Amino acid sequence: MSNAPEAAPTKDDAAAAAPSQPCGRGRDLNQYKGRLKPIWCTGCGIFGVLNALMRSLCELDIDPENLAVVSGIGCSSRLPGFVKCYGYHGAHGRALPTAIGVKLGNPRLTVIAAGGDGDGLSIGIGHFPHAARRNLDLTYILIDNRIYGLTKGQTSPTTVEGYETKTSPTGVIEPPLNPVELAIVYGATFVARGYSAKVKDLQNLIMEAIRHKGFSFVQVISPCVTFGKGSGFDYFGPRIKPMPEDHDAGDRHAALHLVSDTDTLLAGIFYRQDRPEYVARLQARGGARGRELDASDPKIDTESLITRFS
Amino acid sequence: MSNAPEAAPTKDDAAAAAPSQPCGRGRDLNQYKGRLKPIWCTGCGIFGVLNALMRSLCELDIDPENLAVVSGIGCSSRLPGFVKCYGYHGAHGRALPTAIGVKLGNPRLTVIAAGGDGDGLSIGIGHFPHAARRNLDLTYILIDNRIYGLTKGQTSPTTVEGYETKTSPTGVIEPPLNPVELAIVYGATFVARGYSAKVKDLQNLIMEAIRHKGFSFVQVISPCVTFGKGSGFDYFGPRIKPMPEDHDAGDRHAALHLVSDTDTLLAGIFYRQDRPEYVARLQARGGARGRELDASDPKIDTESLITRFS
Amino acid sequence: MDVTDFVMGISGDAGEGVILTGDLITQVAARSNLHISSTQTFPAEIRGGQSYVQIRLGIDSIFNPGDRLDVLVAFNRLAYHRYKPTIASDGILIIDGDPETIDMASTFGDWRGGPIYVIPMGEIAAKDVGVKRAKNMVGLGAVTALLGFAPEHGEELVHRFFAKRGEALVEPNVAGYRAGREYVAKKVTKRDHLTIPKVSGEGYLVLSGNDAIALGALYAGCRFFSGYPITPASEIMQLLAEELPRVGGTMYQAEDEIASIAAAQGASYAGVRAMTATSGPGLSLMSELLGLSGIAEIPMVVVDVQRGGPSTGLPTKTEQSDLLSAMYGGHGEFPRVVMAPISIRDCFQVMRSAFEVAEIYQVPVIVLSEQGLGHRRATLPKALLKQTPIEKVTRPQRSWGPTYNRFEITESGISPRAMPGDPGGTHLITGLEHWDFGGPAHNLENRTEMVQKRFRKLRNLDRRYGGVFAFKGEDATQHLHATTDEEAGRLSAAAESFRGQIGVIGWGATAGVVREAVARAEKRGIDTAAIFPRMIFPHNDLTIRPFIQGHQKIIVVEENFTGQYARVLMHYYDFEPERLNKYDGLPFKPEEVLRKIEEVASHV
Amino acid sequence: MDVTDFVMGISGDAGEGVILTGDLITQVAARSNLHISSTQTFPAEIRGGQSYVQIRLGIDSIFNPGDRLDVLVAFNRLAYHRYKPTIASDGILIIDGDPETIDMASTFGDWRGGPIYVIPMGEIAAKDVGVKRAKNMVGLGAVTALLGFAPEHGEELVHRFFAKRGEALVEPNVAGYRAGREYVAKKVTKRDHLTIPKVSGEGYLVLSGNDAIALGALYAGCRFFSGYPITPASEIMQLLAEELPRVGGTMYQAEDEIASIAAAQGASYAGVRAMTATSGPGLSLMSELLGLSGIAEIPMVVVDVQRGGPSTGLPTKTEQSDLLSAMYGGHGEFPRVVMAPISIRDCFQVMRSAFEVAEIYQVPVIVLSEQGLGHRRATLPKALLKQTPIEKVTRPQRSWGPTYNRFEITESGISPRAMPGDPGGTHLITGLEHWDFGGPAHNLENRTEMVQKRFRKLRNLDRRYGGVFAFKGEDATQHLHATTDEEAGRLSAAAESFRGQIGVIGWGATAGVVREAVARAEKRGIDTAAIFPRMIFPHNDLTIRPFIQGHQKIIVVEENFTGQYARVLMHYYDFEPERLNKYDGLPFKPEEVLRKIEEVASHV
Ligand SMILES: Cc1ncc(C[n+]2csc(CCOP(=O)(O)OP(=O)(O)O)c2C)c(N)n1
Ligand SMILES: Cc1ncc(C[n+]2csc(CCOP(=O)(O)OP(=O)(O)O)c2C)c(N)n1
Ligand code: SF4
Ligand code: SF4
Ligand SMILES: [Mg+2]
Ligand SMILES: [Mg+2]
Repeated sequence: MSNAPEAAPTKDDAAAAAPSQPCGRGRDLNQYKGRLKPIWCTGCGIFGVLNALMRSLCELDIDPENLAVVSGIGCSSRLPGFVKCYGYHGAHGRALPTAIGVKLGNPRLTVIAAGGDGDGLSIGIGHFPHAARRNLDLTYILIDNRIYGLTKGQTSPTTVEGYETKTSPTGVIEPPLNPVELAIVYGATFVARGYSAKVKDLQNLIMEAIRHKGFSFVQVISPCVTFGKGSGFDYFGPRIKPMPEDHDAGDRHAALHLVSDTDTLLAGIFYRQDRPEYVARLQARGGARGRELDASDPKIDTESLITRFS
Repeated sequence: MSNAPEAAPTKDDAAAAAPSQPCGRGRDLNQYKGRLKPIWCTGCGIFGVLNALMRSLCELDIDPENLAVVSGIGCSSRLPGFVKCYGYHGAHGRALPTAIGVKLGNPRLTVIAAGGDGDGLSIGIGHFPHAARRNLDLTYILIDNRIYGLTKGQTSPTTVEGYETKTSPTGVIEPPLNPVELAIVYGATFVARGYSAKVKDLQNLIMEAIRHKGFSFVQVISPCVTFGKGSGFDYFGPRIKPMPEDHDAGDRHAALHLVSDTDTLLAGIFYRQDRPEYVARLQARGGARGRELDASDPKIDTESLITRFS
Repeated sequence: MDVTDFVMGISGDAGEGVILTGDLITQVAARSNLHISSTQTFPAEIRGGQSYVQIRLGIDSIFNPGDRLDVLVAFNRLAYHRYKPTIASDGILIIDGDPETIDMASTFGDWRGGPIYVIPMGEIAAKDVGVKRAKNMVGLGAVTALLGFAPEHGEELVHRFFAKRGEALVEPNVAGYRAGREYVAKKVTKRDHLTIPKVSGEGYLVLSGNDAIALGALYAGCRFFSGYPITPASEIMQLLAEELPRVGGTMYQAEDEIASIAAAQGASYAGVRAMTATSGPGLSLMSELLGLSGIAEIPMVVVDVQRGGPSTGLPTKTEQSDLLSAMYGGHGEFPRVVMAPISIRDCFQVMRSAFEVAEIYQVPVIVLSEQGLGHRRATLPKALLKQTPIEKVTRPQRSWGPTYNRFEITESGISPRAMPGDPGGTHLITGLEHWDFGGPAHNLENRTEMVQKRFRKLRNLDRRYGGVFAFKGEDATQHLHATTDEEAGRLSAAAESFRGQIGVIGWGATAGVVREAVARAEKRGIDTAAIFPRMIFPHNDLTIRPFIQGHQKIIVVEENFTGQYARVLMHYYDFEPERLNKYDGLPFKPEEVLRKIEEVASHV
Repeated sequence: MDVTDFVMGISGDAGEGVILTGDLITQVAARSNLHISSTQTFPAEIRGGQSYVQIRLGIDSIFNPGDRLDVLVAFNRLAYHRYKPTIASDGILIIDGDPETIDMASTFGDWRGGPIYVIPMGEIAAKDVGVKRAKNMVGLGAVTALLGFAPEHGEELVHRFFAKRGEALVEPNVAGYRAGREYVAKKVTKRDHLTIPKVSGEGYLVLSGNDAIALGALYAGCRFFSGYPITPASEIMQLLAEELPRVGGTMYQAEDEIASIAAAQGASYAGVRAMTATSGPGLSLMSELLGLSGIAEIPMVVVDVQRGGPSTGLPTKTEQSDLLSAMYGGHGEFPRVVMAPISIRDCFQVMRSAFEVAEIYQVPVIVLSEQGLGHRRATLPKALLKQTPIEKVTRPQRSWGPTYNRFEITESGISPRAMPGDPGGTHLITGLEHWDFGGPAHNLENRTEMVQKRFRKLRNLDRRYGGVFAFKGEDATQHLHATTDEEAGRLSAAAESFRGQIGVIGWGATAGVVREAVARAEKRGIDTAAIFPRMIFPHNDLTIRPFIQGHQKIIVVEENFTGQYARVLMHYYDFEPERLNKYDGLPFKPEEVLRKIEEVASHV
């Protein structure tokens, strides 16, 4: 039995009792509920992301026991606790290298990294290019509310110019980073943008991302209703536009062209590419067996080591 | 007097005695020689960078006493010791944030950051986007030898696929990063590529970069003759091509187009943009006076503080 | 009830505006010339949970928010239940509810305190004001009226607060405040003696520890701050974001803590007093570059507002668990200084010492505050901001001769420092070991000499920076207020002569609580004294040794598990201190320390 | 001359191939069944400077590269001048030059050693071989011939080495080797008694400390390594880059040290024994995430091959200055274990203990090696690789019941660990304080219990991991060779009973030198013993206390300035140890330790 008191608001015994929500191939959405209840502010965009993610997992019939969700620190990084999975709520900014380790440690897992714009594009941005170009088969969901939510409203790398925050009292003077553009240039092989208010569309993107064999990136525009004053759902609603039908996601230049227009925020798949996946390439060279190493696996060739060192 | 023994090979008393090399407006190149003699391997590409840099400084008539050269750790990061200046050979990967601090600490200085591909694109890459988008008036010279030189030949973020190094004994499986492309996407307002074997051209680029009011970036292809086996001057020589005459450096998409061709390495100015400089913007709001604060400068308004806190 | 010193708790749901109510009460009190010490408990989670503010009010200086409640203000029934156990025997309850319909007997059957005032705060807000969310302002009005505060301060403060948030908010909230006061005036007959004393004066400042650190830095000539947001340190950065540009300075929000310290080092190198502030995780990330400041002799001030560790730990709670990490974190060996302010006033003052030591000795200085201090508020005289001298911030250019060597080996260990822009001063600094002129050096003798030179700086550190705050008997109060390094030095000397039964040693924010416990112990006849070194590292042997030798039993009080400072002391002295440790995230209460003193005294 | 144990120095310019020559001589010796201990001095700069290899050869196990030179091989005149002061009185000089034309009297007038052999290495290479750069191979041939090594080992090794570099290089270098041997055979008449003893056997392995750590990890079941290159640790990574994929494992070069430890934590969480290796600057950067391993209970092994600090410091030199940082670095408090291998063999062995402790107790384990150990080479029996059991690397799936709580509070402090893929084991881990089931918790009682639970793991650490290596008199040799934790445990017990005049305490790589100094002191009639705890933290009081109490004087030997381990010991015991410290980047020599022992003994 747990040491958490019966009344602990954190422990969700409701999951079992919740009304069934059939989805996927005979699954129930409730199977994907974690032991914790979300603690986000009422109306926070991240609820939509959680919802879309759970539906994606269910629809794709992903076994929670073979699922790892890895995050950093931030409101959005609380996600792993609310999904039934092997959840890893690590350190601020380190979701990607950790997720890579998890994947290499057990390549059979579905691995999802998630986190905020501060987590991923400020302290953690140094890991992004290297994760993307390596092209491991994992999905990175960047939950972009253009603000530091958890620490109560400081400037983030996606806060737009002129916006006033606690650390930019007279308005931000840096142009924001464009996560989708970065992902493409970094070598991500699947790059999309979704909006947390459009759960169904977002679910479709996340499903595509998970299905994609390689490093998939989904930027989710997800308003912070508490500290994102002036950039809530009202603000984003009219700005989010669907991807032009004729966009060829295989065309890198076209994708870069589309994304450089920052006035309208296109939602959809910007770019996808077929490129050999990293773990598979390592495995082709004998390595990266991870936890699945067993009796039939390669043994240390002691003789060749002895020859080498004598 | 110094405690360094007379015979210390590190101390360059030759500078004074060297034959004069007039340059710029009545200056002499020897005025830009630091107290140390370069310790690079014979034939190393970095000599060309040093040479071009010193000539640029001389030609631009930059006073060594108002010049700060900041670097990280690596063969290339040894640069500041060989230039007469206020030199800052800091920690691995941290040249950019340090240079920003120096500039903000004394905005009248000419500030140059320099370092290797490992320093700048591996451990230090997290700082690059944020330095670039802020657009402080400083120049970042990335000395790219596609290898870790100082630590004796491990894979770097620009090592090409298939290349064998000490840490990729069966060949690199990651596609390399493209520094020029990154700089453009990050928001650098001057982006160029040079080649350390073409000192005169490189000098022109560096001069333009220093003259540029904003964050200027110069990638210098600079072979490592000791650990860059197979990618020495022989390799690069035929691949380096001049920028097409008709390239419009004001056209971001054209620049991204040109740089995405990684078979030929175009040398020249890819991109330049006029965008308000960071320090100037801060100063317009009263801040960023740095060391130049003096008697005529703003005083603490104690009364308004008292009102604020009571 | 002692109305010259009483404690009030305000409790409610996170959404009910408890924190604001508390802030405004402290400000009303400060304007009414009362001293306060207040502390908040943040809800643990992003949303939901309980908020709580505790305010101690009095006519003398107050150094901690106290323990037993003389007044409990409960914004709802759950809040009442949570805090009723902490009520004093004659404590007052002020609670939201309908006095007409409430069944007092069954509702408050378990109440162990004194008078109860049921005020229909929610109802007044909803019906009379027409804005439900103004409930807390109704509460504020009611509470200030019940305690006898004049109406104008509150109204002005409510006005000012909401005007900043948007004009439309002013009217309903002021109306709420007024309605609360009117209700009390019309409907409540006071049944107790708790009414605030009338004191005259010019009012006080209300500062949190974080405010005081930011302002202290400003007055100490700091003109560059770089940092990365982190609880519970962000307020330092946020205040400086507003104030630094006003005096020509720069607040630079870096992309992470490594960039923060790197930028501050760059600015410091360039000739500006520079600092960063963070909490534990950031200090860890900065540890590589701390060593660069050590070997390249770049002045640097790093404030660590400690929180519950390790890793993300308990980010909204307090702890004193970064001491050993501040002393020893970072590879290799280099001189550094660790200071810990003991009060909110000292947060202000310690910054001057920190910047002076950093600049004179060209070393990194780590200032250890903690959540319990950073988020606590206290009243301070306006003279603090009016009369404290403001450090000259100009670093004029100097000329250097032809034999200038940046790292010249000197007796004092301090070498002449040229700054960019200085004629004749060009040089190289490097994190590699180097010759005196700056060039990298691997020579064995030079290495040995350079290491010794750098550490000589600590040996020669001016004693006045090593002040120890000393509390004994009735003197405790005034000792806490050493306002200069010189005064602190004198206190050190006093402490050396202390002799007695129980000696308490602590560091940092626990001083306020320990001081009170010492005074209470004294009253109960236990001969007790306490010392708090402000500079923890290097160690102040001269004062601490006689203190330890002069007492029969030593108690080391720390908010951590492993007894970090006790370990440090045990390295210097052959003794087994009694330890009082707490690591649940809450600061000590005076009672807890007193209990330990009594327990130890009973065995001596 | 004692031909069963002699020391050779090889010196030349960085470009002359000194290091390779030394490596090949060690391998020739190992194949000839001689033991060796060798060390290199890297040129300080990227280019230029002097290279130097020192090799001690003998028929018994050797634990340090010695001090006085019995043979000096000089590739040029400058090299001769630099190392001639270290020659033993009857030492031999082998030097490049023209024996026909050289003026022996004026050239070697200041030579204080024995016979001189002038060999025209450069000339033979240039003229006879036709490849100037083969000079070092001529030297190799000449030296091995002079010492009486059979020709075939050398030739084979030269062949193997150059074949890997490109077939074209093989012929001229083999030719150079042969030419060197021929020259000696034809032209040199031996004038001394130094000829290597003939020993039979199957030959030895030659391993550096870094090799041994990498192989030790491989045998201990490590199948994931992530790291970032750094001197002097990179060789661990480089060896594992080749060997791990051969056994299904992964070497992952991360973008920095933070990513390195993060990836290793991820892999460990996923169920693979994982490690990283770095040097001081990397350890500093990892300190935040070490705490995550502590609170989230993720097994982790971090090797720190220490170098001269702080910052970039002296990257190619040795130092023991990261101890306190390993023990205390990183904010907040969490259980961790610090181990220090004392020899190259122990580098291999310590890795098994490190991985076991990390996995069983779910804590981070820091292994402190150093440049002087990592880049030193020694011979070890082939049985080490043939007979050491190889750890099973499978982490089979387990099923967990419905009440599974990852951080269950247990007596031992160890909680049941489910891994991704395990049925029924899904859970959350977090760096926040948490309930037993993993959910974030801010509850006071839970916090207190959880901190205690985590620290209980250390209290309950199996004693056999805490072995202390003990050296006394003639036993020193065998004690150094404890090959299992059990044996080390028995040594601990032995050490407890040691009584005598001088007790030496050290940690890590100085063991080899101290052991020899102790033996020499013993011969001079000074009753001396030494202990080296392999696990430094937690502290092994049981063994160390009686050792300290049992000796009249204790000397703590450390390669650092501040006496870090002495400080730790002084925390536990009331004593003032004598200290022997060195911080110029070079390891101690046995002589230096012996001198200190004699000095202290003369005052006892
Ligand atoms: C090393 C470190 N630095 C700073 C913090 C404080 N911190 C926690 S979350 C956060 C940023 C949150 O912003 P974001 O990643 O955008 O997430 P959000 O809360 O907006 O979802 C910061 C700065 C930390 N936990 N660790
Ligand atoms: C924190 C830290 N990690 C690792 C190192 C080791 N190191 C020194 S230079 C370097 C990389 C050198 O490569 P690059 O930056 O490309 O410079 P180059 O030598 O090729 O010019 C590394 C990994 C270090 N000094 N500090
Ligand atoms: S603070 Fe913002 S991002 Fe965080 S939970 Fe609340 S609304 Fe969401
Ligand atoms: S190692 Fe390579 S990069 Fe470094 S100095 Fe030598 S040639 Fe240049
Ligand atoms: Mg955010
Ligand atoms: Mg490089």
